[in-house]
Amino acid sequence: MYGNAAIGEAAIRAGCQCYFGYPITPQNELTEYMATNLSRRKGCSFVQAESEVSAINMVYGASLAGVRTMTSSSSPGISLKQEGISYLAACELPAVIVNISRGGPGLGSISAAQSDYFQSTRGGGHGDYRTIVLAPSSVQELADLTHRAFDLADRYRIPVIILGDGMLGQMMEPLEFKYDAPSELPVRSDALRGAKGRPSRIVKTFTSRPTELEELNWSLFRRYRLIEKEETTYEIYLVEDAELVVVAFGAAARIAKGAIRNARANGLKVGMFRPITLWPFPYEKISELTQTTKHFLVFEMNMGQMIEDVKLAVEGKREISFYGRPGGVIPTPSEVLRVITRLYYQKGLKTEK
Amino acid sequence: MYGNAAIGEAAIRAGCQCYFGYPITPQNELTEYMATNLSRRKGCSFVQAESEVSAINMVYGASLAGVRTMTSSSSPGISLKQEGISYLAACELPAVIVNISRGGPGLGSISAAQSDYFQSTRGGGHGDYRTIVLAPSSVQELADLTHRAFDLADRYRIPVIILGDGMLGQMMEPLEFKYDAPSELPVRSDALRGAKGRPSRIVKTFTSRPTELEELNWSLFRRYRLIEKEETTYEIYLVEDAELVVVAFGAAARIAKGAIRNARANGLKVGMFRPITLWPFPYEKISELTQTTKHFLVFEMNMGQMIEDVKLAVEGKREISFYGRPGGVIPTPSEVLRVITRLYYQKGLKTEK
Amino acid sequence: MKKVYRRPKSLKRAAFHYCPGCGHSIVHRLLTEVFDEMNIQDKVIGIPPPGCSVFAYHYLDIDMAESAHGRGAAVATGLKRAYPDALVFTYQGDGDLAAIGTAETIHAANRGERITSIFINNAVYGMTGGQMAPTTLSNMKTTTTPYGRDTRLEGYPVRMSEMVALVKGAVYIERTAVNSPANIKKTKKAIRKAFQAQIDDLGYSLVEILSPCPTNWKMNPLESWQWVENEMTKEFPLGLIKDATRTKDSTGKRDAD
Amino acid sequence: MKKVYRRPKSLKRAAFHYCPGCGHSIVHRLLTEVFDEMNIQDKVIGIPPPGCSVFAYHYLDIDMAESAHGRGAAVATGLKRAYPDALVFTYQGDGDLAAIGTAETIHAANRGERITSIFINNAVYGMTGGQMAPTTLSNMKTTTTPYGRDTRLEGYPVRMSEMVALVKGAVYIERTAVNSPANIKKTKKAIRKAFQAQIDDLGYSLVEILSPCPTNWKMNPLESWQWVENEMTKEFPLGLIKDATRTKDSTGKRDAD
Amino acid sequence: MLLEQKTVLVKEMLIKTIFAGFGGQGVLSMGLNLSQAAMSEGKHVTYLPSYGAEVRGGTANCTVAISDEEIASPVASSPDFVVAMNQPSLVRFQNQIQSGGLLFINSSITEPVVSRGDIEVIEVPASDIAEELKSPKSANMVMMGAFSKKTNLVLLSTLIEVLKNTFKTKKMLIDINKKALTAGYDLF
Amino acid sequence: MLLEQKTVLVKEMLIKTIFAGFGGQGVLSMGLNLSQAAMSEGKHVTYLPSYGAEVRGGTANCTVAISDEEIASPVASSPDFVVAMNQPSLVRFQNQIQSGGLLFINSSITEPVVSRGDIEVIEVPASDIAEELKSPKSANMVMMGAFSKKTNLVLLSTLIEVLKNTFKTKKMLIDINKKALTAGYDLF
Amino acid sequence: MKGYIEIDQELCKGCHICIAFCPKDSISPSDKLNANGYSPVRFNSDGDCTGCATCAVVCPDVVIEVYRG
Amino acid sequence: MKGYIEIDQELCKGCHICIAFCPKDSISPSDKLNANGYSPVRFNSDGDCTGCATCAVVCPDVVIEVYRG
Ligand SMILES: Cc1ncc(C[n+]2csc(CCOP(=O)(O)OP(=O)(O)O)c2C)c(N)n1
Ligand SMILES: Cc1ncc(C[n+]2csc(CCOP(=O)(O)OP(=O)(O)O)c2C)c(N)n1
Ligand code: SF4
Ligand code: SF4
Ligand code: SF4
Ligand code: SF4
Ligand code: SF4
Ligand code: SF4
Ligand SMILES: [Mg+2]
Ligand SMILES: [Mg+2]
Repeated sequence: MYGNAAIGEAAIRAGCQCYFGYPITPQNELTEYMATNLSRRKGCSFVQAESEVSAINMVYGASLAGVRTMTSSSSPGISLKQEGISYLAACELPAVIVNISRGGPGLGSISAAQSDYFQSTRGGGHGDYRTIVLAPSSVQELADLTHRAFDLADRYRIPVIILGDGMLGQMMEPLEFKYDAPSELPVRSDALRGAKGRPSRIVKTFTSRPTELEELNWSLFRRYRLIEKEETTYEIYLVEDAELVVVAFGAAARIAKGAIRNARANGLKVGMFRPITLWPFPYEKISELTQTTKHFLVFEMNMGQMIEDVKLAVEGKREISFYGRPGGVIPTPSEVLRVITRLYYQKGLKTEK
Repeated sequence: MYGNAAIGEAAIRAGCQCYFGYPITPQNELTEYMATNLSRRKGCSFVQAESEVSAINMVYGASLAGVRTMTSSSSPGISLKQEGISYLAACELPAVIVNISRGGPGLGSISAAQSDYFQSTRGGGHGDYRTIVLAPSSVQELADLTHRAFDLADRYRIPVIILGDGMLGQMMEPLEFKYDAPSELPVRSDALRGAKGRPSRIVKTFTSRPTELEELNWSLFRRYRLIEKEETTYEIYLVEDAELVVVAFGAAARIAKGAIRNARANGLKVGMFRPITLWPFPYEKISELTQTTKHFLVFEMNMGQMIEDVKLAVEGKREISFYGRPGGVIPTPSEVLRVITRLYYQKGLKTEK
Repeated sequence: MKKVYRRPKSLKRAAFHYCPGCGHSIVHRLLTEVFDEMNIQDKVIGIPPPGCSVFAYHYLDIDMAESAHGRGAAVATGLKRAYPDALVFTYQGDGDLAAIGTAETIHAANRGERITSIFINNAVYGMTGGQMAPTTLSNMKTTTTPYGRDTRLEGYPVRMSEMVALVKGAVYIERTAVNSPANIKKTKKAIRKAFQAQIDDLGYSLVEILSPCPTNWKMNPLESWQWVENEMTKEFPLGLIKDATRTKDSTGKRDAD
Repeated sequence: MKKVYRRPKSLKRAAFHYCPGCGHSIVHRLLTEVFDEMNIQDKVIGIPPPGCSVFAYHYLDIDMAESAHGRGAAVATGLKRAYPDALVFTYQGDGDLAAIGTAETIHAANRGERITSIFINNAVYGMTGGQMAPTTLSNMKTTTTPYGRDTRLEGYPVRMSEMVALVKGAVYIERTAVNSPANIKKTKKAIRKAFQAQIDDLGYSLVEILSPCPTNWKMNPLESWQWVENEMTKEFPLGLIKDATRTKDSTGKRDAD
Repeated sequence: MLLEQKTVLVKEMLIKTIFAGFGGQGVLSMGLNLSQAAMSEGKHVTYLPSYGAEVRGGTANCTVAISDEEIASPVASSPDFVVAMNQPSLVRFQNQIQSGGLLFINSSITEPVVSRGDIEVIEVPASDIAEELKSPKSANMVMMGAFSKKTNLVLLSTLIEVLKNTFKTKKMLIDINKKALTAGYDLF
Repeated sequence: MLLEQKTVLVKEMLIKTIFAGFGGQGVLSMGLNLSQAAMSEGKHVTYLPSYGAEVRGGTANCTVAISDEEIASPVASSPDFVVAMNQPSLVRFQNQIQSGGLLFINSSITEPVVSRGDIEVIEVPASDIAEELKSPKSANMVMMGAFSKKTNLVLLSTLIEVLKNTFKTKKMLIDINKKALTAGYDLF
Repeated sequence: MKGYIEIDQELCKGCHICIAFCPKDSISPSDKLNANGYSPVRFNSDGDCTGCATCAVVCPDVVIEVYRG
Repeated sequence: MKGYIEIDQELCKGCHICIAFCPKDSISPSDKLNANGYSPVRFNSDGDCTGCATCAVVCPDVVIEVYRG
């Protein structure tokens, strides 16, 4: 199954009831999967919106009604959704937003890139808010993290972004779904469904009293602290004895892994650290690694964005190098291996005896 | 003159020929100033667009034609402009974008806040790009930096963001303009104005060859490095002997200054560091300060955004504390003084003998 | 003596924040009268806009959620699709519905979303201080047309209702005003019909209401009510613009025109 | 013998990337023929969209700049306001102009921007692989309407030109097709008239062109040309939709309708 | 303790005033007048009006800060002086005034029910006096006259100069407002 | 030097193939068939089609990676095998092939002008044979047969199993494609 | 007197719309101010109010209740 | 022969639109492939082409030049 379809099927199995999307390459297969498979499900709804702006606001509407809902797009379309995402975050409305990102800036290229890291993790929209950001690196994980995204969104009443890329969205890999579609679609208890038998409800942020808005911000951030504590996720690979740790996420991480396997075969003690949640970012674990690792290589398919988070974690305790290819160029494992090897010897790191 | 009007007048004196805007509080006086004073100038144009999305794309169009052009908005409207800003950056088109920001996220409050720091400095749009971000802290500086913004935009063919806030936009202060309006409006030589007497020109980023887009990214970043080298600007205030340095920008910085004056009167050795360019951020100077300063207090009218840049600069060498009020709450100098005083004694810093 | 007029049940006991003579609060009252009469207070969900009516939820005693500027029709679409049993309406200003929300409105109407839009046309951006709206009359002065709207540069008053009437999913569109007892009564009737079209599952309904904004028009309340009559209705003629509720059966299979 | 047909001068010598039988390249050719005949090649600036025609600048030998999806009319507005001596046109697909660009198009038209829009209606999103467009016919299968466009859920084919014709700033609107020699010639005439309206400083002009997309319609080229005739023109009748170029003088003072 | 004193010392150089009233009472003009007068006397000045939704309720206010030094914040959470032209303003702002501050009340239309003893309340029948001067609109200038006398923040003559500038072309308005200013000034 | 050798060693477990041709030639099906066959033989597999604007030109390609271990990248910048069903594909991909790799050419419509000596070129008159089988559309399966024989990547029988699954309901198609596969297999 | 009305003096905004539309001149302006700074109108009990409710229909602030009978 | 046409064999995409619209049956399909994988059409010089240019008007790829005289 294609990565894009895997997300769609996983969403349906997670009880996603409403999907709103707008075509854009390289995520069209997801929109099309939902058109084919969600539109005819009982109680479910698929709408091709007139724009990405519309789609995110439809998601907002469906989330108001308490159902699991989702939209997907690619980089330029995600930019258009920023205002809507800020509203979702502000109104504490769960939603899943998939970014199968591509080369930028501008219209860019439709090839895979990771240049939307800042946009996803720092909030491309206005105001102090955060969204959970999940970065899968295989088709299996696209499916698994989609399921997790819906759970997290509901548990913390927060928008969750799945940051994939054109390579993951377009490729096919063996895949197993771990859940069946629920027989009954979930509805949140705080839904707006008419004030029957209860006082009327209001969902809003606007206020003429800044202190009220400040309180909202504080309450959001208390929840964010909780999420940081509970939900930070990462993968480590051969880091125990590693002199050099490559930090990479998503597609770049699987490429790096290939390079590392070869580096190990060559006797280089290289490991990998892969953040699975880009927010909350696993600062602590990286900070821990500074005790055993001599050098870090951050490898991204962009000009260097996650590297700031790595720097924040490392706090100057170890040197950090960067290797990046932006614009939709997909580096090869052997290219990364060359980088690792050169760096390894430059920095005089110890090889396997 | 109101802060908002000061920006408008400065823009006109900088030779701004086209303004495109859409109403939103607290920046309406700027739009209205341009309606009144630009619309009737010879060769100039004022358009109230049908939305912020439209306005930024009109700016893109006017910049194609080689003229000095500008748009303004406030937080939610700036979110809507993110796609357009990414296109401007990608196509290397100069433009000035004013954000008189307000409390967020969501519809938020119309009071002054600084919660759009990440959005401005990390690129709320898609792709690897940067915009110069200028943060004025007085009405005089609103005018001065507006002028500088147009110059920088043209010199580096880059969009420049002026990040103000509702307090600066709404307040009135003595003000002097340092330039007269030019008698002839400037036109860039690379303008699209019809292929008369030269080969036809294309402005675009889209490509099916990622390496082409990669090259664009590299060339942008070479320019960004140059900007970092040449244009980083900041203000320091009583830092020479300071045990504690408050780092603040924009409106927060002037509030902090008031507090610091009082703190000094009380014998506390407190200074202030104010980045004027938020991007490029003055990492180096702060890094230098770590040699003399014991402790940093980052003070922002948000939940903590610039603090990441301060951390990146300090690299764990000194402790950093944070004080922030989000949502449009405007802290008072005496409140900040209390924070400074408490912190000062907590950290056991030395007072004036 | 018998009480023959009292506050509607669905209207909360709060003082309106609107300016004296403003039409918004009249429309609020009419909405709640309709809710009471149709007994739908507990089924209705309202989407107020950024705009002078942003605080509508302080007055209407029903479920409500704020929307981003111009996106009411998209938010209502999502809500209605997720929960079709609700009666969903947007409340939108002319800046909201006819400028930034043009695309959302036209396409929700075209899809025949079973929602209702209450569209307050006061010829200006009220909330933000009186800027030009798409519906601002020719030569009218506003803060962004300080010399009067110059149609050569700033365009013409947009007749959004007529435009929306062209799409087939829109089944009921009427333009009314709240500047006289008779017009107010007609407005109420139109609101009722619009909700009925939604209840009957026919498609999109829209009531455009010409509404005085004395503050930004710089008139006293009565002058502003008269100005609606004497100036606005010339550009925006009152009356039924489209009614396909009878030719369209509830399966929606038959076309609306 | 005399050469009676040769490649237009303004058309670059590049191989089109379009599918066999596609209408885009015909329109490109017609544009360049008009540029040559009107001798405006060095005054024209074109704004191509994201869409199959994103690479139009590889073919038209004029100044061109890409625009964000749907924002052609806004970009053209900015460009024309900044440099009124240019002749500015947007080239837009039906997804671009009639979905995401609805608001930009209507409001640029309403302001009477002196620009021209060439609107390629091929009833699908071509570039992205054949999804439903606002203009997709009822019951038509696309990749996002795999069971056929269900008008009850997905709305009706939108007649954008008729809608734009309602605003006064639009002075010339015609719908043509590029599926036969006669229609192709009419299309060229319409394009010429549209640019003439701009040269005469009258207002906004729009030519909607029904254009075959054999690939996404899953037909061979000839079938697709016939389908334009037999199916599309039923929903989108060809002909002049609005011509206010004669009633409007160039000061723009007189109203267009 | 020492700390507190020093703080107050420094603060004395900075005076913040809030003017508040109904939309039509010209409270923003009062603030503007004071600002311009202070500026022309060579002071640092900031002026900050209320804006946006706040305006909708029919009330308005503005804050003027005057100092010999750079002004940190144009906002006054505890103003030195408050001028309340109507009842709601009185209610809203009286508790914010700094201890030892002055509260000016338009006593013609406001009941001076003030609940604290650490401020001085100055009753100015501004509307009545303006009425007497046959110029009900200049109640604000009557108040400004009284304000200038009691606070000594700026000279009456400077205020009059500013007026002349503001109404450059409208001689009649200058005269009537000057009269109002003087009437207020001479009250005390 | 040692380093290089080791690298090659590890890489041998990973085989990447690019299938390329005109839109109508069924190159994506070839890739899908191979992928499914390899999967059912218990291998790690990734399949990556070309997409988007690339498709517009009338050509298509896809990449299949097969390995005993996790696959790092589904992209092949230097594939082990290339199957070129037409001339433009041959031109585009022949220089990318890994030294020692195999290049399959649909020799019925392609001129095997190959400019390097470090790869093996296998000419398969796939279109002609398919024509002979009266099924011009199954040239791709003829090629797959030859590919499976020459590369030994997957068993012919597995490919046939996959076919059966793909065309579950269309018995006729199974037969004809099976015939084509076998004809290609038996060529060498 | 066939009817009478009650006007909430605190919430009336003194817009005088009711005065303009009352067919019986039964409502008059006042110049006292309420806490919100508006001059609420008052009912003329000596007029001939018919309880027609026109005033309530037009009152933007819904501050009039009408009695008839 | 009143006219003739030249067809760029490398750029023709074999869409056969010209064949459908030529009033004189002067264009025929072919089955040779060009480098882009399309089968370009060819001119029947033995037909009675009038040089009417209809084929050029409809050709989507602008690969026909027409001669008459
Ligand atoms: C994205 C965005 N842009 C602008 C605004 C500012 N804004 C708030 S309301 C409004 C328009 C008000 O006019 P209208 O819709 O006509 O409503 P009215 O106040 O006249 O009832 C605007 C532009 C906003 N909140 N969000
Ligand atoms: C903001 C944004 N959303 C979506 C896209 C993806 N996209 C590119 S072209 C296109 C539409 C193509 O359809 P149309 O406008 O009808 O042109 P056609 O290809 O049919 O000529 C879309 C949705 C994009 N580039 N940018
Ligand atoms: S500004 Fe106009 S629309 Fe807004 S409340 Fe006042 S009168 Fe009503
Ligand atoms: S997909 Fe359709 S519109 Fe696009 S080039 Fe092919 S035929 Fe033309
Ligand atoms: S009920 Fe009728 S008559 Fe009585 S006060 Fe009201 S409008 Fe006048
Ligand atoms: S209409 Fe209502 S608010 Fe206005 S004056 Fe009459 S009672 Fe008061
Ligand atoms: S010129 Fe006319 S007759 Fe000759 S080939 Fe072309 S269409 Fe046929
Ligand atoms: S119409 Fe043109 S491209 Fe098509 S077959 Fe004829 S010559 Fe070739
Ligand atoms: Mg309005
Ligand atoms: Mg299309």
